Amino acid sequence: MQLESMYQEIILDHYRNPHHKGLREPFASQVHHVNPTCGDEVTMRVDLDGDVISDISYESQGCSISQASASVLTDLLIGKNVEQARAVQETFLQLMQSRGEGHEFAEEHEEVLEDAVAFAGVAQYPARVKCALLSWMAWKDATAQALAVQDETDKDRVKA
Amino acid sequence: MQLESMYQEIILDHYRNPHHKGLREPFASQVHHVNPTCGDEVTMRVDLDGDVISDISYESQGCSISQASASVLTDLLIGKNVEQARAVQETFLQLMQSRGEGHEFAEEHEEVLEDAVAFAGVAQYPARVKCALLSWMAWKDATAQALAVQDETDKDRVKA
Amino acid sequence: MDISPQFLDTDRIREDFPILHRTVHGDKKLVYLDNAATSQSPKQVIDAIVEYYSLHNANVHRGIHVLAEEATALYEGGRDKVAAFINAPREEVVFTKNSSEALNLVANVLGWAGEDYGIRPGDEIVISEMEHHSNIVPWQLTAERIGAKLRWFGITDDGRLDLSNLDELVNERTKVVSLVHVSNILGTVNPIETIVKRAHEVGALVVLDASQSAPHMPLDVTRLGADFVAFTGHKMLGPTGVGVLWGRRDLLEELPPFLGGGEMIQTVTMEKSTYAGLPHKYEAGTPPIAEVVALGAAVDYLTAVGMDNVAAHEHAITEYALKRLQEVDGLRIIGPNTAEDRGAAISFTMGDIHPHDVGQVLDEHGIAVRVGHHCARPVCVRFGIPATTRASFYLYSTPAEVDALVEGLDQVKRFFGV
Amino acid sequence: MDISPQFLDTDRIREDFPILHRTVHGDKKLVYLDNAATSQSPKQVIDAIVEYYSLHNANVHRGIHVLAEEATALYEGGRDKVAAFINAPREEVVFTKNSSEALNLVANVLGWAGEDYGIRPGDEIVISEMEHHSNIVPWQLTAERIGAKLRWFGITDDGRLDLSNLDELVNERTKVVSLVHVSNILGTVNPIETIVKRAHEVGALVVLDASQSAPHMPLDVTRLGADFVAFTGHKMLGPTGVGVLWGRRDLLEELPPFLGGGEMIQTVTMEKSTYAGLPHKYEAGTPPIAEVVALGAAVDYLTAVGMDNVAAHEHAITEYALKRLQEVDGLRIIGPNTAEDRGAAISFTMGDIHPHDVGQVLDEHGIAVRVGHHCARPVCVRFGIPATTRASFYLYSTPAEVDALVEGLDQVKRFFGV
Ligand SMILES: Cc1ncc(COP(=O)(O)O)c(C=O)c1O
Ligand SMILES: Cc1ncc(COP(=O)(O)O)c(C=O)c1O
Repeated sequence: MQLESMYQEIILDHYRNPHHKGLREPFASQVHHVNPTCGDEVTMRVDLDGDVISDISYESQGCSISQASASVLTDLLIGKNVEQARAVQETFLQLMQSRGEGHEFAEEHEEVLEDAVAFAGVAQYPARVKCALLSWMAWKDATAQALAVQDETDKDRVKA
Repeated sequence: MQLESMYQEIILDHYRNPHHKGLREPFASQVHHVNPTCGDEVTMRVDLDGDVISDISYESQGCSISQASASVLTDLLIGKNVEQARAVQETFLQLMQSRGEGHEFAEEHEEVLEDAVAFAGVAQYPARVKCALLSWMAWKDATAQALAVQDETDKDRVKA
Repeated sequence: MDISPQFLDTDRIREDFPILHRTVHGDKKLVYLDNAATSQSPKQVIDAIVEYYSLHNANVHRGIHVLAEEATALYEGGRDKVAAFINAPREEVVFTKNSSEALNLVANVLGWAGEDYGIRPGDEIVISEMEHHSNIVPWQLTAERIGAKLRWFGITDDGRLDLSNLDELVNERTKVVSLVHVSNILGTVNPIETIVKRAHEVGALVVLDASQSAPHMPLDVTRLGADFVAFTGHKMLGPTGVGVLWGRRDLLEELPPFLGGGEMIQTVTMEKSTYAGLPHKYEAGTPPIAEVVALGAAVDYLTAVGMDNVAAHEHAITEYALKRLQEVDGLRIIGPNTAEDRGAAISFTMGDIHPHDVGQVLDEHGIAVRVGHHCARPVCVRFGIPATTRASFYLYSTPAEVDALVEGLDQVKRFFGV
Repeated sequence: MDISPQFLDTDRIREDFPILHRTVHGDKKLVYLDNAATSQSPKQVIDAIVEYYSLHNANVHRGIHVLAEEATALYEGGRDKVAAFINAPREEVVFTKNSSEALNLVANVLGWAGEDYGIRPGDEIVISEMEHHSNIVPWQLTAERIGAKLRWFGITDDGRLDLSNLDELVNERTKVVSLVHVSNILGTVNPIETIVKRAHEVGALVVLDASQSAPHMPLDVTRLGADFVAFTGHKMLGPTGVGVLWGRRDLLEELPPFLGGGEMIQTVTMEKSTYAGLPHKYEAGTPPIAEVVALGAAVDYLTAVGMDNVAAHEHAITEYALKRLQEVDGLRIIGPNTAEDRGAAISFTMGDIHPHDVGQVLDEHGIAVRVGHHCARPVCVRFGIPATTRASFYLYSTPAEVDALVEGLDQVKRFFGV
């Protein structure tokens, strides 16, 4: 049955028991993203320690795919430096855009994607790709903002 | 050939040698009507002597059907009283709206329509019906205006 | 179950709809319950399109050759059919591209109008919380441009229009009340008479969004008493690309034009133009010719079945569906839970299972429902839910499809382990 | 006559067009020379419509069921095809109902826009005397509403744009220049590069009405340099009910929305809405889904033939037609009388015989031409004529059809005894 290819056990697990959920302090930036076609929403906070992502916390409302995707994201990105994390994000984006070739792509990039390989099946459902990407887009945005804040602070420090 | 049913000899004659053409004085009212779909135009003057239509003069630009129709109109209506003229106008309008039944209708109303029976064939061409009706609509409008002017003048006379 | 006499002969009707015979996800029979989003077209409508392009296609109104005459007769014939369908004179029937354009047209020309009808700074526009976005955003835009105030009716807990503050809400400052006739998300049929009465009492115009009523019940614009009525072809067995605005003749005559261009003019000079008579004044450019011809065929189809029969069929289906759905554990109807004054769109939530997940599992079983906020996000906010799952029925829907939906929902629960 | 190598294989092409095989007035072969009004559709386009409604019809973007996914993919696939056809990124391709709506859209949003692009009282809008009414009236309406000034290029005696006062006409007060690419009445191809250069020099935007160019020549919006380009589906083998507005991304992003409603929003609250990204921001309500799918099929057809080949074919036909027509006694070409920088629409007068009468007799012989002012009344005024007869050609037109036209004109003269 095709459904199982989208709703892998890993996804359902993350959906039922989401990791790192809830909004936490401290944080360098906070964003709110919405999926206009279905109304899914996520509020996401990112905290940095130098260029290391020290925390990602979130509140979200949405389907199993978007919930599980946020949970997997935190597992994958917390503790990585920004460059590594962006590489993961980029790979996940490619996975979501791979359409029919999701499973091959996921297999190839299993080392980078870890639990996120479970989303390979979602790539075949264009309407659900946006669900899976919602938190990843929010993370990208939040991280860019956090870096911008850091830049400002650094400049201030240099000036002072 | 169908064409001949539209372009009766009578129509072509009136087109080549239009009657009562040119703008004349005196006149009680003047109107300008346009056929927006094709750009045909007519300027028409009506003069009244009591309730008798003493003159109809016009300048016009348009196809053979609209030109001939104006010419036939003047032949038919000049000298009639307003009530009679309106009956002719009404009959001509019905002829134009008779679609497939133009010839039967024309035959029935030959006494009223006189030369205008020649337009029976035009009724089968919806796009040309407007051409045939242009001057008749202008006449109706001009006559209504001429009567209104007369009314005003009468009132003034009564008042004076 | 026993078949009530009010049901239509769906076996025969369904034969006319090619798409209802396709299968999805391999060999699953399609159970199409997304009719509030768009309806399917019978072969009579599809054939009308094919015939138009294969035999009669030409631009309308301006030509004297055979094709132009035929195309014009077909196009204006479509207008006659639609006019008869809503009991209006043909001059009052304006073709737009969809309901949304029709509603925007009214919102714009009322913004531009002179003394009598024009919306002025400080004037009030009244809508409701259950409007489709297409009847919210145009008024927000107009209100913002002009500095008018947008106000709205609330919704009661059982999904009805809250009329408790009618007399305060619709007052002497109100210029226009724009209201949905039947809600696409709640299914509610609104009490138009009451609204029209109050609005006209205070001299306000009434715009009716009939997108979800024109397809499903007899609609007599003359009796309704509203000033404008908007609906859309693709929800009434017709094609995409065509909508209808009906407006009272005196209003359409007095109000300024909307879009400018070919067809809508009387005379153009570089300095100034005058505008064509009704209905052409509001139809700029080449109209949706084939679409109007096809909409005419759709109207013929509906008329042949009989709009009373369509309404009765849908009422019966809705009654049955509401009963069956309320037997499903954890299911909550969003909207009236009886079939009285109710259309055939039924929204619901399923415990904690997100509508996306509900819809996905149903789809896997061939059941097409819509999930999300259905372009009526304020309703979801009002009920404190992110989205709903919506099943919506039409003249070809069957009780067996309701059963399939209920069975599908069981599968959903099983799948997510609830 | 001998067939020049640049002619297309019209025998093969015509097989694809069902309507070209019908007869009129009994057994007269249809000679369709009214392509500037609307073009005919090949069976590939008609089949795309049938297939859409018979197998895939659903509302787009918001659904997760199979039909919704298929319909969305088909609709957005149509956008990809159109984008490739004009060498634009897909986000810059907005679907409207026709060219007229596209032009009105631009005229309205520039009227509503803020600082950077907004038209203000006293600003100047420049069009030309050879515009179609659809590129005159929208600007008149905007100019009047705002108190801006409408100015225009004249036409030379041989039907070219009069550029002698370009630098005075397009000046620092000019906010926008909106110009027809190829005139639908004169056939003139305008020197866009020159206009764009001057307009951008003074900071004015350029809107191009490409209704008569997109169907007939390769159109690369990136190279053209204009800021907006409008065209319409029904003139390029596609269906009625769909038009295209291409716009520069930064402009479309910055300018306010046009129509409000479903599809064009990001989030709606009763108080305030935010708008969707491009291109959806400008597509309110259910889009012309089947029409876009069919337009995609039309674009595929044109691309398979090759737009260079279409242009070469039409150039050859135009050359031949101009030569043959000028042999007709009393015939006067209104517009350029050579095929250089010229499209395949040829207007003419025939001595004192009114175009209506010319057209009627031609129709009797199966020859469909257009007569009237062709929605470009100022051109007729400019040339002191009431109307013209216009023959317009397309990729399926043949030299034999030109010959039929010329023979038909002889019949016209005979009939009216000239
Ligand atoms: C040059 C030109 N501009 C605009 C239009 C308007 O196109 P539409 O009627 O499809 O809006 C036309 C065709 O009628 C045209 O030829
Ligand atoms: C109640 C209501 N109003 C307006 C609309 C908008 O119709 P369209 O998308 O055809 O413009 C819809 C359908 O989407 C609707 O259900």
